[in-house]
Amino acid sequence: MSTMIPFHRVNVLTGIKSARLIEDAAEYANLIQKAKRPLLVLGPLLSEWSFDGKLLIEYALEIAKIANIPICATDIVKGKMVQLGTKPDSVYDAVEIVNHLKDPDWKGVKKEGNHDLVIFFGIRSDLEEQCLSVLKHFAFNHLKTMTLDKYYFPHANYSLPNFRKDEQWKAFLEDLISELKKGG
Amino acid sequence: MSTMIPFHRVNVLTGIKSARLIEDAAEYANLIQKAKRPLLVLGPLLSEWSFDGKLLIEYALEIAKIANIPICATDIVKGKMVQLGTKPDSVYDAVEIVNHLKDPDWKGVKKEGNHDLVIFFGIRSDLEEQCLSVLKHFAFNHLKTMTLDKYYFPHANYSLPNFRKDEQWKAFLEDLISELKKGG
Amino acid sequence: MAEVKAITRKQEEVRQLIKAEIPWEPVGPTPMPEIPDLRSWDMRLLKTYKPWYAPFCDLCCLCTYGKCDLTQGRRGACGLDIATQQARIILLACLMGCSAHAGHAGHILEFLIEKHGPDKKIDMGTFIELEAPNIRTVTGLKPETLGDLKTVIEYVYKEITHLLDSTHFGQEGSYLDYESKALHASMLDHVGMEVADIAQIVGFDFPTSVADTPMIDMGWEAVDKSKPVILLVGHNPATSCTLIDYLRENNLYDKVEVAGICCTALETTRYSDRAKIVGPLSRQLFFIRSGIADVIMTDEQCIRTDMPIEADKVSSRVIACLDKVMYGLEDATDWDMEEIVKQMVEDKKHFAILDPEKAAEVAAQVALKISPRRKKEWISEEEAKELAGKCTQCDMCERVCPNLLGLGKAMKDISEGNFDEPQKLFNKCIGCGKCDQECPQHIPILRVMQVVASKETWRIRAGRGAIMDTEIRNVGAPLTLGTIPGVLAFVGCSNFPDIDDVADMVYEFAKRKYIVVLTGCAAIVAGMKKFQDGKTVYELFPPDFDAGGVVNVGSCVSNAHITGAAIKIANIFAALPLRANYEVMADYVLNRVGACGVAWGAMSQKAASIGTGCNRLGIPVVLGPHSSKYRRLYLSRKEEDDWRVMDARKREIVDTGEPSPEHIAYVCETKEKAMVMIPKLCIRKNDTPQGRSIKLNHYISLYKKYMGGGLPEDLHLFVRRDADIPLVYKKEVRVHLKEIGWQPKEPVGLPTFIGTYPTKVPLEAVIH
Amino acid sequence: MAEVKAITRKQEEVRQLIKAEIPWEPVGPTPMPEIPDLRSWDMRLLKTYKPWYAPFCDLCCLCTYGKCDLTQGRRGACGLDIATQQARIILLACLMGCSAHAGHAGHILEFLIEKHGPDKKIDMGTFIELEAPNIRTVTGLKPETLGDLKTVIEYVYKEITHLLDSTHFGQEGSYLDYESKALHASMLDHVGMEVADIAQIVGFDFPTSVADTPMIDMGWEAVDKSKPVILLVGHNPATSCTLIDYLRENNLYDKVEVAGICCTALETTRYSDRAKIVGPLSRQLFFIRSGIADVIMTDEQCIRTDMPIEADKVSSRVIACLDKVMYGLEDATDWDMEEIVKQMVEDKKHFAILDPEKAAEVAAQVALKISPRRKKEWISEEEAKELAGKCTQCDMCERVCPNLLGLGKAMKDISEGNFDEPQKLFNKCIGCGKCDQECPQHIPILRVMQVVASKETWRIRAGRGAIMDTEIRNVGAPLTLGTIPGVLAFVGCSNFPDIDDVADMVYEFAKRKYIVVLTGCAAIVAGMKKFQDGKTVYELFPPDFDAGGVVNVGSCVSNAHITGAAIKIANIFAALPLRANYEVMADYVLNRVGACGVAWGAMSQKAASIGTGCNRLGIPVVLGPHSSKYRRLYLSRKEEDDWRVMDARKREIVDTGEPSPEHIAYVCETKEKAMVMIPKLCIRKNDTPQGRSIKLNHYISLYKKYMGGGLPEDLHLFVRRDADIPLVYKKEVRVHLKEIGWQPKEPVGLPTFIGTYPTKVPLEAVIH
Ligand code: SF4
Ligand code: SF4
Ligand code: SF4
Ligand code: SF4
Ligand code: SF4
Ligand code: SF4
Ligand code: SF4
Ligand code: SF4
Repeated sequence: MSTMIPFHRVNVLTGIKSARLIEDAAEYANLIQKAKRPLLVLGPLLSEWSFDGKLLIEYALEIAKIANIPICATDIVKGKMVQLGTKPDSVYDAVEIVNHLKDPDWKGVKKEGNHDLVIFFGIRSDLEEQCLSVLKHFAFNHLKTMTLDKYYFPHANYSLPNFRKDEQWKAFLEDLISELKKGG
Repeated sequence: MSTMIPFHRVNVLTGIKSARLIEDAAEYANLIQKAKRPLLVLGPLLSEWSFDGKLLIEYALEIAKIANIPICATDIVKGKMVQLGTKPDSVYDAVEIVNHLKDPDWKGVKKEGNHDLVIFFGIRSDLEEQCLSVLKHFAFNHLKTMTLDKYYFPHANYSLPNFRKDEQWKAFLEDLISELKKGG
Repeated sequence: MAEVKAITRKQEEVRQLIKAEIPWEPVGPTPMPEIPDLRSWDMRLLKTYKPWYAPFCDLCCLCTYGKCDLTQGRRGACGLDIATQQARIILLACLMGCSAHAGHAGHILEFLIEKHGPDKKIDMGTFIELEAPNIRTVTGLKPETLGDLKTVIEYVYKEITHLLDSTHFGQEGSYLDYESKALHASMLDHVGMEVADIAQIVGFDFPTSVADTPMIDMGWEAVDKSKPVILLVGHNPATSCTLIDYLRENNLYDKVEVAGICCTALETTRYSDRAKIVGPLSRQLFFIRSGIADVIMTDEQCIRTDMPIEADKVSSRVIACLDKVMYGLEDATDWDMEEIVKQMVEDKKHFAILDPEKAAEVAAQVALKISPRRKKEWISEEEAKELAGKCTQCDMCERVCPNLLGLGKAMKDISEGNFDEPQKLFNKCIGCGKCDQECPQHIPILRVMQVVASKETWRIRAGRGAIMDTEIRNVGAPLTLGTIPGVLAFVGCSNFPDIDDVADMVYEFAKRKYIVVLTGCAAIVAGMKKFQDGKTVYELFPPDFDAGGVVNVGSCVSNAHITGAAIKIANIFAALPLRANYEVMADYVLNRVGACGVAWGAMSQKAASIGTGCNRLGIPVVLGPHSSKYRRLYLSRKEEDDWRVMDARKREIVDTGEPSPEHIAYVCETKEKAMVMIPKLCIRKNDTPQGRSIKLNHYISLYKKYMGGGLPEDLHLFVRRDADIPLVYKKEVRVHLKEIGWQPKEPVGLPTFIGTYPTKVPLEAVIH
Repeated sequence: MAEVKAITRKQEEVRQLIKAEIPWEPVGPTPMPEIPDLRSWDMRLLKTYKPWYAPFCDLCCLCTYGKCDLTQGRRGACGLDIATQQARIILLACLMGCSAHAGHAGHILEFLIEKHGPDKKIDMGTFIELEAPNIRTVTGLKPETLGDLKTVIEYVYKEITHLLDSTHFGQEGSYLDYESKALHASMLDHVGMEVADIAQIVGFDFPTSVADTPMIDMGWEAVDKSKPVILLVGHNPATSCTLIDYLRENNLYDKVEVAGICCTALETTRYSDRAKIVGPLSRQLFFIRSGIADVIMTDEQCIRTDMPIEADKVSSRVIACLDKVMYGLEDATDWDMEEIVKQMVEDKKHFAILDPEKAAEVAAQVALKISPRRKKEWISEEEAKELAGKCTQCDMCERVCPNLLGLGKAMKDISEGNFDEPQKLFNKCIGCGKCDQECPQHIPILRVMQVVASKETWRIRAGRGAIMDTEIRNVGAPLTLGTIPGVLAFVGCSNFPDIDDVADMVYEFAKRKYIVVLTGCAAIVAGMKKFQDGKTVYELFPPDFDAGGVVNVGSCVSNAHITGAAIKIANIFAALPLRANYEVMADYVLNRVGACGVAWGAMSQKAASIGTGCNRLGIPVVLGPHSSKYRRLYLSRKEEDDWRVMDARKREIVDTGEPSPEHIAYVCETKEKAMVMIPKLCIRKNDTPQGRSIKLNHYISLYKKYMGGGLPEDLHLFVRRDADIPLVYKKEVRVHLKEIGWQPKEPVGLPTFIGTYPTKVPLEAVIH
């Protein structure tokens, strides 16, 4: 049993249980497809980050579309989505959505029941790690968490490694998309 | 950069820097032989632990003899050594010896200068881990630490893994001894 | 400790302490309350605003049974679970904050009683009769002298001890009770702050009963490097005021520059408008490393703990003036003056000098002597470029940066002479120096950043202390009716995403005619940005506690005047008795006063207790992203939760379904989102249709501005009747409401929690 | 806060508080000392006994800049380094401990003043005139009434606030200053404990001025399960004494069993010798899970934080009697008695009842009603075997056990009906329940262990409170001369390697004619082992404070009587004035009183402050292995350090080269090694040749016994002249000394630190 040091040191795990580190897009795709009611939680950094001009929010929306995952737009993400001509399934801030997710009886954003896999993407890493902590400690019985950000998040159930280069991250996201396409 | 969870959970690392995990006796032997002034710090558990009748203190003494490492007998170890017809090079408790080792100008047990590699063996794991913490934080500039106990010690520089079975540990110690013999 | 007897000795003693016989108001139910006395109010609050815990550590390490793993429902060796451990840490934090202010209050009180005697009258000026709303409300005592304040602070000492007691191994086992204790500690924090600032105003003649206090020069460039410079760092004005007296009396004030960082700067400028404010906490290390300060005088709180080490790097001299922070320095308090000066000048030594007068004289003498020999230059462009050029883009700085900033790009730009981007990054830097420390190339990053650090100077209005009763009378009605959309308090530290954020928010809301009050580092940074005609918000907006006013209340301890203002509204405007009547005041503020705190860079334990103290009084607080590391928020779930209140007029419980205020301790990730949340948190159930439509107008327009059009998802929850809909959005909103099948509901005449939970307070008590 | 003026208002105020005009002794230099006042003593102490830090965490997580990595010389965002952070945590721990006792003292004082009035005289009995050595020494006040004690505790509240203040972000930057503050907090802890226990002795008529207090029955088997059982858990006797009064007044005492765990047990047996002591903290969960208690009354400190949850498992009922610990329970203090009883009996509810009289009556009523219906059986052998059989030897229990114990082997043995080894293991178990919680097979391990748990009962002597002045007069000379080899204080919690350890050590040293005093859980476990004729140490040895006596002083707060006894030796025997004269008392104790504390299972923050308080007074403390997790020790390095002292007779500084005492806060791994270290730490420089030879005799013989023959490596450092060598070892020692070229040195007539560091205390002050 071992744990990886997160890129941003303020997020260093002080505990025993840490995220399973996954580098294989197929494995990620598989976990996502196995989930009954996944949820994609998007943060404002997605409209700041880009790979040669293409904003990461576009990757996020693509993933949501292919895998048919409802979106929770945190912070001001909804605005960006509207610009891009789409609408989120729900609008809650990061701290609000985890507050709902904590509750096993919550109806979920689709009113079909609480989610069993929550995928975080694009929230500033210290806040995202804290939100993952909430779910790790208070939702461990009913859901799993996953991250798509560039770095390792100890409090998640499944996390990417600390990618040294954007290219690696980009490659992973593109693989993930094609894997999901296959799967879908 | 990643870190292993110690067997005894009270010793879980809460930090970033943790011991290099080494399973290869040759590598250990090499590190020991490379050291200019190693020191072997022995604890009272060595006269409680045994592999089919052979006390672990006998392994410790053998290692000291072959690699010609001075011994610091902590707690009541000296008594046991006397029984076994030998004498330690120094007698200090665990907290005392690390208190000396902290000081780069200390003369060492041989009065030849402070030690550059300190090998811990047979101290109860919570106390041993705390003593390793002292050296990790206050002696990192002038010495390295190593453990020979069955489990992983995060605060050491070099540590064995958490051996599931005594046999694995026994095998390692025996390999180490033969490696040291070669080397010597 | 609440034994219940007919009338116990203890109750008698309390009545004596608070001079119960003086009938300025009837003594309410909870004079000098102890842990259990306001617990039922806390439990009611926590029923709607449940603690939200984000454990920052999975373990507990507080006793030698540990470390204990508290994940997945595990309990520690003492039986503790993770939620209770978080609440315990929160209580500890609030106690550290409360004791910091209480210690400050106790010390300054001692200092001023030494000066003026215990019978020195408390006079807050013509327009302030209700001099101590927190003290009166919590304790039931109307303090008339400095000596009375001592009685109050001793009560705080006692409560702190009992509360700290409960954090010991094997004590409290419920997170709710730890929260109740944290709320108690934090309420007491506002009492301690009020004691401190009243004492300072009375004892140092700080401005009071006046709005247009002097304008102060701010920024390092405002400091005349050519003169000897004495830098004051911390929170306690005993030293700084004594220094200024000394300079004045010895005609040295023209020869010596006095500058301050953090709250001591704010305090000092309340004493002398010639003193300069360098900046907030986040500029402390940066400025110290510039070497501009000849002598650094430290007192307490928010001082670099490595001050002597940093000072040595630039051969500044340090004088530690308070026993809280002595840095292991020799205590020269009893030494001969010449000897101290000699050793500081010649041997470059630092000392602890706990006698302010001696410290002041030494500081001046040393500064005058060493200043001519010290060089104080910013880095040259050439040097900066060269140093920046050593960067290998290794990313180590980003790994350790608490604000998650990478310097690599900036170093590249600087080495190529492009300063615009690095300038932007510097605005995000909170000045901790960790990058410097970690850089494998040993690039002195903070020094390099000097080349991009703004050389501007700004104007800030000196802190004015308490809000005037007269002002309260004017705004009471429009506020509670909602025609003034809200009172916003920007407070706390400088651990925020960007140093411009606070100024931008203040500008936005002042323009929208909110009342904006500020304290501490927030008050400082609000003045560090120029808008039209190069004016800061302090120059652009009136200094009045009124619609569109921007009010610098003062330092951290002045936060008591913000909770005080809320209490004044209940007491002066709504004419509800406040004496030992905390529960009624809090219920009124929560349900009827559209106030919201914003602690955008909250970092310290004091900020934790200040915010939690606001929460107990019913004031919601919006926090910046870092504050998720405080581990606890208070959130509701608007769709699920119970929004019933008692309508005190009709004497019946009404299910409003209206989440107002929705949360009382909340974290936003960006200032844009904060600007959408803030107006919502100003909504109250007692808004008139006109008031509500104004509030919704701001909510909707800010939503459209930052959330890319459309209408807020939860808008329907806040529209009671058609009249609530703002004119400009009538059509759009009506259509939307129709779509989702909205039904109108009766507004509540007089909303209150009283009657919805077990309490000794009768319903009559909230009716005026 | 130490302004230096001719005579300040503040000094005047202090003189009033301590009634300086009453001339029972001249007022010394430090009445009611504040942070800086004893700092120079601390710095002197810390020069020889340097803080040794074993960081338990590499990080700091105390503010929202964090977490900060403090390894390898890194500083946090505030400038803090790892050593300073450790010292800060230590200060926090000592403050938690100090406030726990001060809170206890404040509450019990309030309770007793309510009962007896503030003018209730303090009378400690015929043989105790020096009633409050700690209070008199620290504050300068000679307390004559309960009201005087209030003055004292309010001073403690104030200091706690200022000390806690200094732990805030951006405060103290020196680990030495944090240690000085921790020493201050811990000295105050002994003041608070003294206030508490004097109040209890006076207010509850606890035994005083008597040695042979009654013998008490101990062990769960001593509790008559057939009767209704009320279990008291915690530290505060207000509840328990009230309960016993109620039972007596209503003739229920024959019908109801009253038993206690931890210090409340010790307090209760000081009030009624019919009450039973179940055991120490480490047996709390085990006993609760047996279900034997019908009603559990909790007060404060060292109570399972999950008490209501554990109680539910066996349908015991809980009454939380103090506001420190309310478990989120409904506060029924003001409820109608019948209603409470009804809900507790029928709905199995737990309540908080903060009125001791009501709590007592409810407890009795409920216990009487439910006891008949509850079954209270130990597990059967069959069931135990069956459950134990489910063990898969997975080792999970060992991973989580704070005492590093694996249950696998024990489960195997039990399943096979072999109970001897498991019995030994149970003696090592500290009863936390983590194994239970972790076991994948869901084996109720603590329940299974019932089958091997000793069903013996033991006899312990009731706590007797303060040591008598008369006893001090008798032992003063032999102790300071060394002919009584030392005073050993076994104190603190039950987080030790084995429950037999303390009894074994007490037995060894009592036989050797040391004076042995005990408090708290240590006092309890010392009685839980039988030696010859099935007698416990309390039955085998006299109860006198004299050579070979074994004295149960009482609960945790009775620790003040141990430091008090040391002070009494300096004051009564050596005739040194103590009033506001702490530095002189501490210097005397450190250099001339052969006392040593042993906190073998120290776990709590209270234990940290108790021990650190002993250290400031010059009493060394030996700790068990777990205590390395306190993070800090005070160690010297005998070969390297400076062992010069002033010989007050000759008025010259002498280099003794003698490390006595060698360490003042020390961790041993095994009790065997502790028994070698303890006699060494009793050596003092002023031992007479005869005294020294006696002390060395024990040191050598215990060394030979446990270190396998030979002579101690450092023996030569403690032999001044041939006369110091114990007769039995003359030859061997002489040979050895010759070998290593030992040279005789002059003994020091009157050793003192005064004169070796900057202090206001004149050398005359230590000469009697
Ligand atoms: S206080 Fe409780 S949870 Fe924390 S370390 Fe101690 S036993 Fe474990
Ligand atoms: S000084 Fe600024 S850039 Fe450097 S680590 Fe601190 S916050 Fe980040
Ligand atoms: S740590 Fe230094 S070298 Fe590395 S990226 Fe940052 S500034 Fe450049
Ligand atoms: S991170 Fe904080 S709580 Fe966790 S182990 Fe470290 S110091 Fe303790
Ligand atoms: S207190 Fe200092 S070291 Fe601790 S987390 Fe805050 S900044 Fe870092
Ligand atoms: S109950 Fe005993 S055996 Fe079980 S984990 Fe705790 S100490 Fe270890
Ligand atoms: S955890 Fe349970 S099953 Fe595993 S070894 Fe311990 S007792 Fe046996
Ligand atoms: S000795 Fe320790 S464990 Fe026992 S009651 Fe006192 S503080 Fe608690």
